[in-house]
Amino acid sequence: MARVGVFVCFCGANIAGVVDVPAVVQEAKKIKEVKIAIEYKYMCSDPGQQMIRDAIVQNRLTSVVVAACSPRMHEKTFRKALSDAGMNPYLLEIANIREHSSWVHQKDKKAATEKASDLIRMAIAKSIANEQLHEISVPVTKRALVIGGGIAGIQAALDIADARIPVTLVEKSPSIGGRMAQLDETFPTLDCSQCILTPKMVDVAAHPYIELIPYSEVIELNGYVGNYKAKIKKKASYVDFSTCTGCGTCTQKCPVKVPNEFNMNIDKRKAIYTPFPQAVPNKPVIDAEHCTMLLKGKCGICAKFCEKGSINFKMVDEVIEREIGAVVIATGYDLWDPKPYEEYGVGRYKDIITSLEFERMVSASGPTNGVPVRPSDGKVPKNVVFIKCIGSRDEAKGIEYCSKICCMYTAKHAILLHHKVHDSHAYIFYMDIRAAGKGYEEFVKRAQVETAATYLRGRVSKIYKKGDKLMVRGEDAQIGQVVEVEADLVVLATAVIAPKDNPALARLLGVSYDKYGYMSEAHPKLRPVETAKAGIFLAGCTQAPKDIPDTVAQASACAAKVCGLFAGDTMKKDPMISTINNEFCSGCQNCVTVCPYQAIVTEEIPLGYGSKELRTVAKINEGVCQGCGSCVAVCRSMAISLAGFTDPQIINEIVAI
Amino acid sequence: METEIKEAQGKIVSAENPGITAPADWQPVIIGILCNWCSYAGSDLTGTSRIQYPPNIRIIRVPCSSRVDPWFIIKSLQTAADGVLISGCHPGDCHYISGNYYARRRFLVTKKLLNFIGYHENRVQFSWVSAAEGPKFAKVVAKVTEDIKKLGPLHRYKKENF
Amino acid sequence: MNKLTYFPGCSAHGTSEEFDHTLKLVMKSLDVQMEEIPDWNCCGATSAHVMTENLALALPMRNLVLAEKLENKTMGIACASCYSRMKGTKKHLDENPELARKINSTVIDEGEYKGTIDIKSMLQYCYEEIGLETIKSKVTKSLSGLKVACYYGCLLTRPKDVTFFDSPEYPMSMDLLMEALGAKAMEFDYKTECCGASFSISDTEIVESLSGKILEVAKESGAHLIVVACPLCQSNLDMRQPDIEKHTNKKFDLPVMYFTQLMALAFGYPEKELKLSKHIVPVEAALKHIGEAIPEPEKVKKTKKAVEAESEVE
Amino acid sequence: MDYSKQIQEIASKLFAENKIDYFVGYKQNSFDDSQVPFLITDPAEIPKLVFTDKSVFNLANYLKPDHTKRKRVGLVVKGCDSRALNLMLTESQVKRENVYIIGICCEGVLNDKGEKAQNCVECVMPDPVVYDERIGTPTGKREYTVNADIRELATKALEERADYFESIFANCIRCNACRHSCPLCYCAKCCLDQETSTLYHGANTSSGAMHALMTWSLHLAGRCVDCRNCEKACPSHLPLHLLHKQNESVIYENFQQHLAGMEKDNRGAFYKYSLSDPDDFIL
Repeated sequence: MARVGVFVCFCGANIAGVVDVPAVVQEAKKIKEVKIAIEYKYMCSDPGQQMIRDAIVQNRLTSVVVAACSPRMHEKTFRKALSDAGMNPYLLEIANIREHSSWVHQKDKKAATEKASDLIRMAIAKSIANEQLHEISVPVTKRALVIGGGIAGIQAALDIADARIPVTLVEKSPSIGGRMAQLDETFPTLDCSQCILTPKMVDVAAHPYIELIPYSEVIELNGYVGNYKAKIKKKASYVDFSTCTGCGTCTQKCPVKVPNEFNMNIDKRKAIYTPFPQAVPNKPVIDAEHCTMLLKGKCGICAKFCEKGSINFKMVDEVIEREIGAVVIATGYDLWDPKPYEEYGVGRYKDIITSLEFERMVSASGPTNGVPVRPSDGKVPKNVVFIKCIGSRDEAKGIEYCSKICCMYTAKHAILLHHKVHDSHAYIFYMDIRAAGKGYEEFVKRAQVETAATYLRGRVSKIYKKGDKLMVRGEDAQIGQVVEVEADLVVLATAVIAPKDNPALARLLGVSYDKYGYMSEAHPKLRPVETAKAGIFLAGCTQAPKDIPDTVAQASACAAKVCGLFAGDTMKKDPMISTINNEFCSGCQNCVTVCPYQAIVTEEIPLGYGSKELRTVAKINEGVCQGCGSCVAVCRSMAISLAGFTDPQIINEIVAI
Repeated sequence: METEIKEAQGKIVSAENPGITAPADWQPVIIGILCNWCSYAGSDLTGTSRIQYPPNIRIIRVPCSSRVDPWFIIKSLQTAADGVLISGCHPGDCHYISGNYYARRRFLVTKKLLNFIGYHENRVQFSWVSAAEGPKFAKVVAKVTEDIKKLGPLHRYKKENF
Repeated sequence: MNKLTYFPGCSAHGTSEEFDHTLKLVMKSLDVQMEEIPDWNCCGATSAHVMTENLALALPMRNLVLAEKLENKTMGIACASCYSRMKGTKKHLDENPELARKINSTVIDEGEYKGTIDIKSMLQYCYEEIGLETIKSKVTKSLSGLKVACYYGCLLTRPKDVTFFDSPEYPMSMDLLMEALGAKAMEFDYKTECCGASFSISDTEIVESLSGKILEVAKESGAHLIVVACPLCQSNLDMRQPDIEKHTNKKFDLPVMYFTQLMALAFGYPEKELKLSKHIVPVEAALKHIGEAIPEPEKVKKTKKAVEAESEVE
Repeated sequence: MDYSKQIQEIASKLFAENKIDYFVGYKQNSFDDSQVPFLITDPAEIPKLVFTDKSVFNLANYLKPDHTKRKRVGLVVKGCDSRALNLMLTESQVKRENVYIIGICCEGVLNDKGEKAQNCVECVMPDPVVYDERIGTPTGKREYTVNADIRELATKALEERADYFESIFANCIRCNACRHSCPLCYCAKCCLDQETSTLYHGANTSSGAMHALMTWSLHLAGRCVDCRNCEKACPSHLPLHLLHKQNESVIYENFQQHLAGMEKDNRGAFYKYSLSDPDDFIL
């Protein structure tokens, strides 16, 4: 026979002001299972909780109903109170008589009171069917996988590794560094990107707790939080890194020239190459698509010149496995292709370039040794027009969102241009200047004042050629007139977009992504670094466009999350998950198909006691199950039940009304 | 069919099931089953923002709309409820990725089947209410309550009738 | 012998007679039989749709209804604004069948609108239906040496989701057509800019500034003449040219010809057939360039730095 | 149609080659011209096997019991039966290698009145969708039509329908024959069972029956193949097909024309979803 205690909270006047609490308590007393029903000003206060603890002990209660605010508010508080009194915390039920009654029926006290009683009766009925539940603990593999070796991945990896947690860092290109390595100087301080990045890159390579796997990709992830298994494909580099000294002779001797993606194809690299001088690891790889030896079987000059004999044309892709407990996704971003802007003559005019191309030109280590030049004739430009929001905030041609960083880097480019070409002049067409951030507005001011960049508010409608100049025609909304600028060079601030293989990766990892291909966070405000899948976290632009400070902050946040996850040898997990009653399972496996987490597998069990014959039944993987109950509702034979929300519990609630 | 309630000597008569009358001040009982992450949170928000709505609804919390087995609905109609409201996360927002998509299919078939065997379509209603849509939750409840009031008390298959 | 339902539009029998005439010649030698819509009416361009929407729909609709009576289902339209009105109307009606029925029943007695007509501008017809290869094959007198700037105007390719023809911003169909005739189509950025047609009566100053710009850029491109596919463009660029020149005190003398005139010429019709007398800006001089050799543009000299970059490249 | 000869030959061949332990077919009923399912283990009984337009039952049902489940069975299936079998295979209730399927290209069977049965008139797939051996000439998939009774009931007033169904449910005696006769009702524990019924449906009343049958039909929604075994088995002759066909029609028109058991690995409509599923009925 159940012995229920009911504890009704006044919540000051919040509840008592509308609901007739004493009457409600009297109602509750009428129910035969109810052994004690009392009211108090603030149940969540210490004395309130003490009342509950005492009542539990004195009345040998089998379940507790607290009628107060929403369970989303104080469930944990009261569960604690129960366990402090030596009672299983999951024997608690909360009747939400504040959010669901007193606050929403303030004008109708009678109805509010009736409703409160009903809600309490339901809670009592449910609590009677409650079972003792125990937190599940799952073992944790203390190794993190970081996908992407840009600044986000680097930061996350370093922070995790500094906590003495092994990290596997997977980068798909031959070197880590990512987009930041391509930048010249960074806003708003203009410190040299390379100078602040390369030390971190070296740290990664040197760190005892970091395993760096460059030129490779994650191709499979199985398991669940704390216990993932990852398959990683190491692409064939045709260079034996263990013996290669990175002397660079092979690169010098290689006769094959290929557009250099690191320099936005402004110049060329060789078929055997290191992406850039400060690359980490500083070992060359052979680009199989262009190497004549690999394509036609002729050449092999690099091999001839390699003293260490590190070149191995027979090398093949290799798949390795790692057991890990958590994943950090840091795949960064791509840039939008401005081809649709035909009215600008994009693709027809060499002297219309993108911001990153400009960035590479002004970079001291760049293809033009730090001097911006016109691709058409190599002349140094005097008048440079920068156009912002190319693709950003443009439903017609591009994407709806704001790319966030363009306002700032365009201001930076104006300043850099001024530094590199003193007699130059920058014209900037913009829609808005979005400079929210520490020192950002001041930085834009600096561009406007110090370098006297002309900011023109309005869109460019047309670019046409006049002699060797580009005539840029647009609106200056502030004077309400059409203006024309004679430009030597036009720089388009193209939108930041999600890497094109993000969706594929997301599906492979089992996390969700939005319509743009960005990875989705678990909650836009309160869980911005977690994904909906436990143990997988997001750093940097893989989640949304970000600048470097935000990216680094988020990366460190990921590290904190990972460390938190790995704090103990086992992980505590909410016990409200599905369980299967083999006796009733007919093995139709419909639950397997509906489970959003692949948490249900099948197992073979003896047909009967000691029988040789086997039959298939479903099996819940405790670690993976998130307790949504999809499987319960599709299980026709009622073999599955969801702890905390079992059929009897819910039916009791329904019947109690 | 005509579902307006006729006033007859201080009694209300539902056109859905004539012969069944109720006192003029009759109040329907509505069972609301809400998913924990969106709709229940939304209903909490309705509370915190003190938005008032009719007191007829009794709310049951489930983790996800996909936990709702059709027979919860039937059971409710068989016992106290004159109407049922089930609410979950908007498509694409499901906390459990895809739960509400499966639920949506079951709901449609269940609704049509119930209507087929003689329940008015307004007896059982569904809604998507996000954690941010406190005002919407109030609107939905008000609408459903209004609809059910029009239909009058539910008499068929009530356990106590046998 | 393909058939083509033909909607000439009002200007075809007036200001753009030469267009209409040469079009018929060209179609004849391309072995296309044009069937003019009997009792066609104004398309309503520029005036109707600023007054009442339904009238602006009813006028083209009647033409469509009449066209549907003919057994050929493709309609060729000479004038760009007629084209835009017709095609726009068809889209609108097909999207709002209710409205279509309403207008049909109230004002149009000629029969029921079915929406079975496929509407094409004459340029589009030449480019898509006939094809450059066939056109090439008909050329007897190549226009080599002639540099032309192809001007499409604003309506021929816009709006994109109405016309579904070529690029809305930088179309190439006419350029390619001209190349097929042997002429050289110059890079011309203003090929789709507005010439101000709708103000050609009310506010000529706007027209002069807008069309002026077009002429200027066309001149800049080094073209001998401008090729157009729309009577309104033609009259604006041609008829207004002297005023514009006075206005901007620049000298353009850029003849403005219809693509069909040049086709006719290339197909070997004598010059008199082109009705050149119709032009304000004399054409003859420009046509003299035919047969000239065009020198290759000398390579741009690159700076030392660029050359270094190059050396890194090659 | 009379395929008795062919079936007898196949059966004897299978026994001869020791491919099967059981053979399940039809035999003539002793007291009238109807037929009954016939499970034989002894080849001597093969001559009794018949198949005509009176072979109404869905024999896939005989793969449910453990003893047949684990033997090699030769089985005669019509179009609809084969769809049920297909679903049983998909839901891994039957091991494919354990059944030798003789698929009949069905021309439709007769009801008690001797006219073509309704489900055969409305049949979408008369040919077997899964078989080892096929008898007769396939006529292909037919167009789906909404069940005549459903269409008729839909025209009735809500209240009329309500009365009609209440009378139906009132006549249910909760014998569960429908469940036993359904090849797809193989659950170890069923919503119709009495020990669950107190929790789930209450007592043996029209209220309880409503709840039980509704839940049951929803368990079969998107899985029922309209073989009407349940209806044939029902001692109170309840028109159970109404519930199933209603669900089927809703599912067909809303969920990418889903029809149960047509293809292998096509589970019931409730075990998958489409982003474009109807959403307008939700507030």
